[in-house]
Amino acid sequence: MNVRPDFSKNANHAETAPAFLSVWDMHAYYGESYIVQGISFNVHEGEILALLGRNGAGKTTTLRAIARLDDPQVNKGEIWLDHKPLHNMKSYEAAGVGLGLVPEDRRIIPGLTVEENLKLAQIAPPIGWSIDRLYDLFPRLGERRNQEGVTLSGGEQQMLSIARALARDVKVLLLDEPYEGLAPVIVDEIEKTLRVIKEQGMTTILVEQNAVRALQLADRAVILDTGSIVFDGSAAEVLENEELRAEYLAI
Amino acid sequence: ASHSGFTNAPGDSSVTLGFNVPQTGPYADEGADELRAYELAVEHLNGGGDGGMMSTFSSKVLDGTGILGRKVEYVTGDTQTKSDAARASAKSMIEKDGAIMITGGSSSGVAVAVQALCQEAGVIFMAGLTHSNDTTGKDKRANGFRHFFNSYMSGAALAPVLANAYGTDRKAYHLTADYNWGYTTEEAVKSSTEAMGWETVAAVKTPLTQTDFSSYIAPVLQSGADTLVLNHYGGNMVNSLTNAVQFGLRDKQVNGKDFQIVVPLYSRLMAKGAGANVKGIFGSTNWHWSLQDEGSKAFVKSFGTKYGFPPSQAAHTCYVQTLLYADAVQRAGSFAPCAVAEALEGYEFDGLGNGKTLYRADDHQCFKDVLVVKGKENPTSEFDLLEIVEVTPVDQVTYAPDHPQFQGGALGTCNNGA
Amino acid sequence: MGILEVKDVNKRFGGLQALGDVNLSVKENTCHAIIGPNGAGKSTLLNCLVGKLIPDTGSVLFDGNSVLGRTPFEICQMGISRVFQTPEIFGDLSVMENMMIPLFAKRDGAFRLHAIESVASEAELRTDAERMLEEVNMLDKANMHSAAMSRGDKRRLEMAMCLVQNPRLLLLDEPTAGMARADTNNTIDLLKEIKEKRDITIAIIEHDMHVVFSLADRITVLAQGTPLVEDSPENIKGHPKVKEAYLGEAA
Amino acid sequence: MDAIILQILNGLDKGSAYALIALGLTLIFGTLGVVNFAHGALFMIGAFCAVTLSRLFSLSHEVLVPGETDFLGNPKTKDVPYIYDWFGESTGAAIIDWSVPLAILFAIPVMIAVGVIMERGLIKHFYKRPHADQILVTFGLAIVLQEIIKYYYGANPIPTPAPQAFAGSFDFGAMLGFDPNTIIYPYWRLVYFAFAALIIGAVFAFLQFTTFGMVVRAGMADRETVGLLGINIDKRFTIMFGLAAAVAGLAGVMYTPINSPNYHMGMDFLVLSFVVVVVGGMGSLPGAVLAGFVLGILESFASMREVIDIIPGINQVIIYLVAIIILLTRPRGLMGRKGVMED
Amino acid sequence: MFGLEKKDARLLLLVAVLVAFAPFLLNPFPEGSAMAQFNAGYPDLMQRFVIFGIFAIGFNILFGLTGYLSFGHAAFLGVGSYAAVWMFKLLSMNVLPAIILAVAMSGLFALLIGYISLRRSGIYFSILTLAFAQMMFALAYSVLTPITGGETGLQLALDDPRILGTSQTAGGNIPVPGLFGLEMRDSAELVLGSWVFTFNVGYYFAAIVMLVAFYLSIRIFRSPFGMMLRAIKSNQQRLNYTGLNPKPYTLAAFVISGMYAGLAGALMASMDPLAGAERMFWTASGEVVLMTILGGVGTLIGPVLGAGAIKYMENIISKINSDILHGWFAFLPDGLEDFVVAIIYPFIGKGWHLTLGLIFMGVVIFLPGGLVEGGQRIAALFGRKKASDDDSGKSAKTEPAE
Ligand SMILES: Nc1ncnc2c1ncn2[C@@H]1O[C@H](COP(=O)(O)OP(=O)(O)OP(=O)(O)O)[C@@H](O)[C@H]1O
Ligand SMILES: Nc1ncnc2c1ncn2[C@@H]1O[C@H](COP(=O)(O)OP(=O)(O)OP(=O)(O)O)[C@@H](O)[C@H]1O
Ligand SMILES: [Mg+2]
Ligand SMILES: [Mg+2]
Repeated sequence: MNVRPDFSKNANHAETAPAFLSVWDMHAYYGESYIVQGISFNVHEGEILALLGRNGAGKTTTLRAIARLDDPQVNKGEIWLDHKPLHNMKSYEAAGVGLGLVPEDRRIIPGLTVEENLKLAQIAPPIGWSIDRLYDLFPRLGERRNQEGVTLSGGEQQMLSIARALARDVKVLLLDEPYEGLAPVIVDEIEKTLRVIKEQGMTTILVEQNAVRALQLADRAVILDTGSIVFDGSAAEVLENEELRAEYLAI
Repeated sequence: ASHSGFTNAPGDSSVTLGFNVPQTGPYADEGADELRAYELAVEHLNGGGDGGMMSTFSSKVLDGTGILGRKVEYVTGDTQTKSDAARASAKSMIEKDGAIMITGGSSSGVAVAVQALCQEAGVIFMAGLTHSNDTTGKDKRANGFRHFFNSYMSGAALAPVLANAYGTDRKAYHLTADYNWGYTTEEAVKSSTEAMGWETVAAVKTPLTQTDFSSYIAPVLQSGADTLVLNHYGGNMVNSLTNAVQFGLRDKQVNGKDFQIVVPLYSRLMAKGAGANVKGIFGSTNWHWSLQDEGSKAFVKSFGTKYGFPPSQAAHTCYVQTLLYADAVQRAGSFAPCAVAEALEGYEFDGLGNGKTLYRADDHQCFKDVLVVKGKENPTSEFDLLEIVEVTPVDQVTYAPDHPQFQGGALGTCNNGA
Repeated sequence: MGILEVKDVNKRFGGLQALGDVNLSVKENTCHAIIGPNGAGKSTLLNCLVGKLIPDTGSVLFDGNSVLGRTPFEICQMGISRVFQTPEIFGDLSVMENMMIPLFAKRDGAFRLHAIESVASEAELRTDAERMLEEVNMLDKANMHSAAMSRGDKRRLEMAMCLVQNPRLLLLDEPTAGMARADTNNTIDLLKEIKEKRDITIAIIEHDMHVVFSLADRITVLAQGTPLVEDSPENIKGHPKVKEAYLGEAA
Repeated sequence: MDAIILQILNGLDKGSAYALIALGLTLIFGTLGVVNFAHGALFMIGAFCAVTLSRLFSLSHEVLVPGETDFLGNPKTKDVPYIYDWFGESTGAAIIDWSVPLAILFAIPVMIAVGVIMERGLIKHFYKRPHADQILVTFGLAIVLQEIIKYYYGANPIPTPAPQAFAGSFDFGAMLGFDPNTIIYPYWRLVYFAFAALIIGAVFAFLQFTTFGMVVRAGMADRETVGLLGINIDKRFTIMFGLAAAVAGLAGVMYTPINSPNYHMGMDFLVLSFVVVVVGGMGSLPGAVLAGFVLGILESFASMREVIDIIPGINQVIIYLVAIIILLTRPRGLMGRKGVMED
Repeated sequence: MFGLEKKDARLLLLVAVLVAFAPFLLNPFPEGSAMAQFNAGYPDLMQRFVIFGIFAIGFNILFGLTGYLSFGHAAFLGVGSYAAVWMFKLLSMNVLPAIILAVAMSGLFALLIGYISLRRSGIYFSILTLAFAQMMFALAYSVLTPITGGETGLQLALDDPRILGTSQTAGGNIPVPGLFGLEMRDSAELVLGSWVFTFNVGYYFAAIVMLVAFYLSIRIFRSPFGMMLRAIKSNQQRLNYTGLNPKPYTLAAFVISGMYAGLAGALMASMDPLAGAERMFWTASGEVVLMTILGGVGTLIGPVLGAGAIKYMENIISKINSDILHGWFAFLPDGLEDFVVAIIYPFIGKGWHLTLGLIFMGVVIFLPGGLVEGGQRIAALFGRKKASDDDSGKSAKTEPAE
């Protein structure tokens, strides 16, 4: 039954292109605390969506819910990726159909070297970029390949985390604050890379506190506030809309 | 209970005995057999079954109407073969269930601990299986009585038989469990074999918790010893004997003699655990079901009929202790511990399987014949593992109350409790 | 003579020269920023200051006293507090309790056996804690289980824990990474205010140039373990080498 | 000199037993991070696989023995194993004789099944729970398993000898030019040593030459992230548990001729195997094996009469004493990895 | 009250009331009835409840607060017992000097062992403590027999010096421990209909000590010290960089809990003057770990409940034999009676371990917070008001670290 339901009748936004990733009325909890309170949005193939909001708005929670991690629990709602029902899957199955998450705290695996961290990503199919290609993208990682991953500097860890996601053949990349802790030059570099992979058809959700930067890169934006969507529209719109920016993004 | 001058005076219709045996832990099977014997004894005292040894017992005051006309009831508890747990369960029998006598146990540590407790609480303790000299030596108590034999008696009974079988010119190597019972057994066997002319090459202590004895067994041959004495009991003995046989010690020749192994204290359950390794190995035991005296035959018969297999020595001693207690109460005409103790002290009886027996007043130890046994070469059933080599007469194993191996401690005075 | 004097500090990790002949002098009551590419050795330098790492050679003087050979808690008792790159808080404790602990450390020293007194009766410390929480806008979260907070909040809590001790030298390792813009601005204001009101010296590591240029009185640029330049913010902004190696388009 | 060689031999053998038990434990405890107090029970179940098999082989029917009576005076019967009827008496007897080695084949599937059921049914839910909860549940399980075995097999040890072919001992001393009978060693212990080496080698090879070990280690450090990388870690944990159970079980099977198995043999070994694993260092298989041998050899030396005479009681405490010294001089045991079970 | 917050004061009061009326509460079934088997209101078991309660409370100060899992705590219990018995042998049968020496000695041992063991954390710490305790057990059982009595335990004898007392009573018996003439084993009985309630001096003495110990533990939990301990469990690194030295805090916790264990040991010896080496065996250390977890780690009252549960099983369930079972089900038709007995039999008497194992498993699986959580759930069933009233578990649950 791998067919995406037609949410368009009830959808709170009118898009013409078919959605690639679709989140429908998702409610997510951490134990008793009700964090994401029924959100719906679509992401189209090859699009970069900026997911914005204040600290504690529920951005990370949303990404984790989409990636099907054990926490938070999604008690209600549907998530569809390319006609496959993610909401019935476990995280490894979701990863198997092409979902990749770069978690906010990087999650470099202790006890493993840089290279092992990357190799680990290539054990289960589908396999993406080759490790050499990743080292070309982040030369610092190549230099440190035999160092234990967790002893990398903060920025290097962030690079490794992104590289690890790209080492798999992801269709949708969920980036939780990928620029955090990175030197401005590297941020430029990563932004370029995101553009390149977007050209190649990658779909991306980008969570970022540096809203302006994110919006400049993104096609569309969704703004979260205390677990609900308060804006869903084009990125340019947010950049232009002073009020919106002031109220929800304080910029 | 009412104030009748002693702890837990029984009511008019029934009297409660406390059977405190290991139900869990390594000696659980032995405990289970003890419990079977107790249940049988209670049945017989209350007039059930075929009466077992009551008909062969030299004293005839027991008539199957319970004790002093009161129906015998019992409570059971688990000693876990730990002195703390044993005391806890004995205490609960005394405090909660109103038991007037506590009996059972299958190690000396437990026996000594519970005996002291009974002394304090003012009830009688009829020890179960306890073989250490200390129980009626330095740790003796006026309220405690032991029917089972002891380390000294094992040594005294074994030595002549060993000398006979293996000669008087032997070099012995002792492996000894590193705790009280091991010490007394080593000392007893050592002194009696040395008296026969044997030489003791070495005596090595092994930890209680040891399971693999290879590093203790391996050097034995090098030491020039031609006999190995395993002062081990229970699991220790099963393992050390198995290991010794594995090392092929029994196929060796040292000093021109066949190498031999001796196990001072045998029990059928242990022999079963060691399997074929016990074949031909000497040891001593308190009682064996193949004894042909009337008492033993009667007991084996009623036990075997009820449970389908012959009783162990632990079962025997526990059964006998129960009858002896009941008999003493009956004779004393009172349940008061001091009266019972008095009736038991210096009491001579017969017909309970070990021939003529004396409950010596000085230390509350029974003096009777001791069996020297040997692992049977061709067992015909899983119970038929030991054969009796000699019944050592009581005179040969009797010692003075102040014998050096029993020194220290005092019996004290009997305690009636509240 | 600055309050903090780092002289010829070297630190190697196996084959890697993480710090090479670092010299640094921080003047009292100033804010000194340390910037540089990822993996330049910034965090390593801070680690050497607080006793987490021991430099291979060189000396570190705080207020004329060497910190080398002292344990972290002794160094803290000397008046150096540190905010880590990844939030380090007492996750099992409530926010309020997280605040109380540094206050006890400040008042009673490294160890005192208060086994019978009650935390609840320490009214004075409580007020201090509340005041500080108020300053970082977290008073409403005082009774929250701190592990359950979003990451931005954890950062602010950690900073509050350091500030409440009234340290003489405050070491901040990317304090605003992952913080919402609004809170970043608040943090800048807070740090400015504290700098004015109190007798405090701040050393800050940051990749967010907005923060750096708003706060810093002096900036050291570290690259591959050695100081590249040290200068005023204005001059750094224009420095070609820095621009190339680190700032990129952001400048 | 010969005494020293002898004790080294003894130590190697003891050590191989410790190493083998610790190996299974370290797969679960050092690698999966589960404090498995039921590991001893797995060892014990392995041993009882051997007992069960030899009992199965010896299943028999009664035949009257004419002219004899049993202890109660009833007609005597004799048990004849069915296996004699099927294969003839000599083949049948040989099969019974070889029941311990044959039990290896029997134990492998049984132990894997036990391990998998245990993991799927119980342990699975405890990976994320505090170690305290793991201790309580696995301890509870160990007691239950023990009691079940006790219920069916009794508390007494059950002799389970090695095949006749391995009875007796081998004279090493004669081979090395010492006097005969100075250095002897039982054949079965040599077999045990070789078997341990084989199993240890096989497990190492499996974990070293495949990515399996790395994935499991990663999964233990951070399950969530490993899941994000598309790896079904649950499945691998289950396999690991099955493997560990099989290793424990085989150690038990082979151990039966050395010491007659009883229901609490697992508990007796449990503490020791924890000590071995921790002294070896958490998360390190080579560490566990090395520690097994080190402790085995030192224990053997400490049990020498000459040593006990100098320091009475040293044989009682040597293992713990060495453990303390090693843990104090090497923070993570012999070869432990950082961060594994350190908090 | 007593410087406690209201809910803690209420908890303490509740415990005090329960303890004071334990002889009634634990003897709910009339003497001679079938259910009387389940009565636990006899002195020895009641004493054990409170004594092991003390042991577990102390253990929880270390484990519940700091997370350091000592697997050798029984060693301190053993040291306390030995010290107390030696005091009885040498000085007098008064329990106070015995308790004082026991607490001091166990504190000393804890200081030494803790100082060394605390150089490591996590499992390495656990194994260090285990190793020390096992060494102490092994030596006490064997080579130290002259000091410890070895296998049979250290006992009083008729020829002990007892400088401040008598070696023997007038009747030629060993005197019994007491408190200024009040003998620990003295009991008064109250017969109400077919109920018999026993009030034992030793029990009330131990109970008072336990209440004091419990009170102190509440104070420690709520104190800055307790908070530091929880901080240690949560994040030692941060504590270090906050200017606090975790070492002395953990060591203090270790010593305090060691002294609690010593106190428990001394009380055991006071109720029953014998000290056995098995008290130090690893299974004894494991038992207190299990008690604490079973009741609820880090909760105030949990460890006491856990201790009670395990001791109850050990002393009551183990004593039920098939005879008693048949007695209970005698009303059933014969076949059915045998059937029911056959079903239950494996779980009682010698099968009590099986029941214990199943309870361990059941509790962790269904009540992750231990028995305290069970209590909370029951309380919740009785509605909000009741739940907040009887919040023994709640108060403990929300505050401490887990
Ligand atoms: N494990 C948890 N348990 C309970 N509540 C949690 C947990 N993790 C997060 N929360 C709560 O969920 C809410 C949303 O958190 P989330 O991490 O999704 O925010 P965010 O938008 O990513 O914020 P930030 O920008 O600070 O990362 C916060 O209020 C937080 O307190
Ligand atoms: N324990 C260690 N072992 C080996 N190398 C290490 C260790 N700690 C740090 N390094 C290396 O030292 C270099 C400096 O690291 P450091 O964390 O100081 O960088 P940083 O300047 O703080 O970078 P960032 O801005 O990315 O946080 C890095 O290349 C890092 O990989
Ligand atoms: Mg977030
Ligand atoms: Mg850094």
